[in-house]
Amino acid sequence: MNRHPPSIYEIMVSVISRELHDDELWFLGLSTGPQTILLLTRLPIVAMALAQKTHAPNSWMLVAGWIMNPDVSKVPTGMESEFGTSLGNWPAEAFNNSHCMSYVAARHEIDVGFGSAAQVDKYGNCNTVAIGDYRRPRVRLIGPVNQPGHFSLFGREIIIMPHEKRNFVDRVDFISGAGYLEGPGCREQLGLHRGGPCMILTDKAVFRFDENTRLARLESIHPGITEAEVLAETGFKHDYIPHTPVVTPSPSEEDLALIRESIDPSGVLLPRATG
Amino acid sequence: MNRHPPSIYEIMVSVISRELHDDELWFLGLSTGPQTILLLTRLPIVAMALAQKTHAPNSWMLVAGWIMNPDVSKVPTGMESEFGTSLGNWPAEAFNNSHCMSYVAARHEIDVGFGSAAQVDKYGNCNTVAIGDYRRPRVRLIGPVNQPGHFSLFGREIIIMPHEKRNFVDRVDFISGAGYLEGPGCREQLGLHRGGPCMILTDKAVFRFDENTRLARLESIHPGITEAEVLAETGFKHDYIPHTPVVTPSPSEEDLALIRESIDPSGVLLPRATG
Amino acid sequence: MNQEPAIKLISLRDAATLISNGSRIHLGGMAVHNHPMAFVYELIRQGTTNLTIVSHVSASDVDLLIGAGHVNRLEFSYVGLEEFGTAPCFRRAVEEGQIELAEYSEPVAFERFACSARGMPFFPTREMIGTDLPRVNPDIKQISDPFGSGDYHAVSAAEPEWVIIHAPAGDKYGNILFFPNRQLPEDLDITATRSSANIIVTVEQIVAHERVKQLPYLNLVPRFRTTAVVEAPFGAHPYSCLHVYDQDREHLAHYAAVARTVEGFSGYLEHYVHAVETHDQYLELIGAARLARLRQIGGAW
Amino acid sequence: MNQEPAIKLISLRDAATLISNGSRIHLGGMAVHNHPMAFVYELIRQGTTNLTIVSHVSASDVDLLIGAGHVNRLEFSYVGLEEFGTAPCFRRAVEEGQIELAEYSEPVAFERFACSARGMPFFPTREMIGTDLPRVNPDIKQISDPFGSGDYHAVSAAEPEWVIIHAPAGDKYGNILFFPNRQLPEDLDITATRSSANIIVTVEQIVAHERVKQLPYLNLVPRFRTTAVVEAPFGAHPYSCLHVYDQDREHLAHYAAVARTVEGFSGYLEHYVHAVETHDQYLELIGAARLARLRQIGGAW
Repeated sequence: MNRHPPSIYEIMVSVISRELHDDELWFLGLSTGPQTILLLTRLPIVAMALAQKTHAPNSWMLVAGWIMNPDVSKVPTGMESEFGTSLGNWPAEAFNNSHCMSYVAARHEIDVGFGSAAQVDKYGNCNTVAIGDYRRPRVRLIGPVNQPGHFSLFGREIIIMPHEKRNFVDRVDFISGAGYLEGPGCREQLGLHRGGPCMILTDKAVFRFDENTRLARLESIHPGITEAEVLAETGFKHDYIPHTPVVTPSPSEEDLALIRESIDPSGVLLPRATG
Repeated sequence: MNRHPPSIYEIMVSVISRELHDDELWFLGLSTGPQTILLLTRLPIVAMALAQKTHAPNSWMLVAGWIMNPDVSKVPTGMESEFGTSLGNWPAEAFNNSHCMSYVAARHEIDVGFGSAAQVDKYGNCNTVAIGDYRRPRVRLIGPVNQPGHFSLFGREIIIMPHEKRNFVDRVDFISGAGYLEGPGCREQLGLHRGGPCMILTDKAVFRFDENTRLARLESIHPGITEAEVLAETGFKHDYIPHTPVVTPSPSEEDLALIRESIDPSGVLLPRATG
Repeated sequence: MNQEPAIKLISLRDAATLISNGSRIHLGGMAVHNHPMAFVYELIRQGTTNLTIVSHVSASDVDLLIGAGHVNRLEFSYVGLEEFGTAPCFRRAVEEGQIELAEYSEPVAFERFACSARGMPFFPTREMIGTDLPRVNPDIKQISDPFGSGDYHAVSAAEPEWVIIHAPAGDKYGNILFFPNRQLPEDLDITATRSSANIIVTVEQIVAHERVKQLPYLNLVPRFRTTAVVEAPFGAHPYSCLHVYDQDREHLAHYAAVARTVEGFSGYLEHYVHAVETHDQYLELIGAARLARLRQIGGAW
Repeated sequence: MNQEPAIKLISLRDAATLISNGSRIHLGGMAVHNHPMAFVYELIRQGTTNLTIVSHVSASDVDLLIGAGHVNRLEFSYVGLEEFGTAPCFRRAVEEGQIELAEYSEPVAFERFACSARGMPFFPTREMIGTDLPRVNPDIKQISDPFGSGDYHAVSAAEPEWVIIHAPAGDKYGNILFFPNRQLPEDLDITATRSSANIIVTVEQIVAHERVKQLPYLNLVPRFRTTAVVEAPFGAHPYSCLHVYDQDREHLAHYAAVARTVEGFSGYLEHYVHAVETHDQYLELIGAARLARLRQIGGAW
């Protein structure tokens, strides 16, 4: 075999896929803007398909909450919208034509969600509402959408964001997705006995949350990226980033073959490596 | 024209039809037992169709809450059940395949319902739950079903019952449908500012409720029935029955023709007069 | 390497053993339609006791379980046989004070399942105002609208531990197919499956997984929510399975007549339930010609 | 004597005059699908002011009304353009403190309409716990479960005075037909119509009443609930009308780009709304070839 090396997107897909377990229910929601659609919609779809084809045959994929276990290789659009006439013809195991599908969320049945934000802080709190003062914000954002439930009702949330200094802040200006709030014990105090963010995945690195301090901890840096590059773009305090990150594992040859040949054969979902 | 005189059922249909107005929403629910199915399902269906064909073109008929404005002349069954495969093929203006149709009830949009009971009292309270003590009843009945809402959410209720002494009591043993409770002001005190029974229609007579006393008042006696026959089978106190009833009007020739030729041409709904 | 999902097709007997004594269960269907009768018979054969049944509009599914002594408590709106009259065992048991009741108006009984499906603990309603239901049912509580519109009754979510429904078809993985032009009994069943994490579905027919993928819009109980699926043709007899066969009116009239006495009910129970070991034997007892004539040809797919 | 029911087919202009200044309205559609845009343009032309919009997932339907200065208050979960990014006028108006906001999580915003449809004044939820939404939204109140499961947020029903949706077809009496394989935007629209007594539906096409009677299962907004029906072909442009045509991505990208400045937005508003007198003129402005290519052939009936 003489393949192109994995692209950054394929590495990210592989990270997500490993975070998904068998017998789980995964939920994908709406994204705004082309970059978010790539990171937060296309990457998770490929990753969910990869997990199902490898280690998670009994998992269940809710795309936009209504397309269930679609044949990802036959995706009819680039998922620029959650809905659309052609998406209704996507070969799938089930469709749900009503908002009743939200019942699985309200009943705490969803294991994993995918989220993004304009700001994430060191405790994994997310903000899609407003930068600056809520009443007179410097930047008004899209609104909470489904983010509150992702962080309060789901089993865990994978945060996927472009790694830019302005997005990684010490304290978000508005909490639309409750991470670990102000630290250990805060979620539990509010009755949030499960859930919360499990990972921040960026185009440069992977963070997880320390079980004791609840602080984001740099776990691995993607191949080809230096630690200095990561730290330069990480806005929250460096104290919280132990200097022992490893290199993010690349997808196996088998996984790469599945992604490129079975899951996304025509490159609709993942930008293709050139060369 | 040389028709059979109107049957008792045709007279009852005519009474119901005159009680139904234009621009109204009418709701028909479940019945238990063959006699109740005739009185409480078949008669109102014919009456609703008659009203729509004469004076109420903008009314809307909810049969069992899911079959809307059916072509009554093509009823595929004798309505022994509210549901059934063949009822789903009944020509109709709309079907609603979900219990969401109850929204029109909860939103106080239904103008008229039809009800029956094992007991009705002088204030129009109805009982479909238990005769005797609730915990150890002498006769346990079917349960409240939709009767509470008929009397609390609808605009008015037409009570249709066989005229038997044991069914007409001074005070029901259990209120499953709230009539005027214990008299004037009781409904209002509970916040029931509209609704309640407007009529008790039997195979012998018509009662309405006095606007001041809220007591059932004998309004008319069907042709061929004597006042003595009515009073003998009316269990609640005679004081409340002023002795000035009139004869229930019979349907017009035009209405009879509509019933017999257009609405129930094959006699599936109304028993046919013999001779 | 495409891995196969778990196979959830099990026998009727194995499915019924999932229900422990003392469970809180909901049996699907409504009035004289779509009750999971084959499952009810098997529960009785297994002797599952002390059941709480949370229901809305029930018929002899519940009447049989009550008559056979398996029910401690019933949360409901109606038990009756529609054109065939009242439910004799239910009536007898209540008159003798043998079961605990919690009754509600019909839309409220429906809404309790929708409430569980929506993850809500309770909901406010005014439709039972003026009735004696709140007086006799301590689970109808008082609540004030925090937005100032006054007082309401609060009713709790249904929260069944197990939901058992009968449906037209499913695959061996537990995907369940319904018809597109559903009626209220079918819609209530779908809502009921969403009210619990433990779902058993008996189906008229197990179909190929490929058929499910051809009809994904009709897969309204997807396999990730199904605990077990059981093949039980005519599994709602003597009730209808809408679009597949009609109710057996002769059989229901017979039941309504004989169950009026304890002896008559015992005879019925012995003949149709205890003397029968399998669902196939039950079907033979009813007879091929009878079943053939109940069928509805020309379904809805 | 079969009498004819009332004819509810009126002009777009007459329909928009039904909305008074200061009304509380819901505009149907979700994300980049099925918004009643022809109606929005007409509202702007008529200058209807001081609107409260109660919404869930909105796009330029709401962005245009805000940008043109017609909105006082917005109850919502999202205003954005999906792949085309944020909603420029919404952003500008909020940053300048020009409109009052009451925001909710998305399923809660949906549920508010279902709650109105069910005649409930409020419902309990825990999904916004931990967020700052209850801190900034005084309409998120506290309530205790009377059954003892603890504290919840109480959210009020949506209670729109008017609901305006865009649908595939209807008859002149106001019966509205939907497709059988609906997606969330269509389902939310149907629920929204059930949340109000005053409903205006713009449709792609007025069809014969006989067509409705052939498809009674798809008549999901029956005429007794419709206030007015308006024929507005391509009435959701530049958004999709699912199964009928796609969204006009070029147009939406153009809107997202020009509306970033007040001047750009004003130019857009002048060109596409104020300089146009009728919906037909709007269609001519967009052009036959463009519209022809947005169509989806092979619908779902």
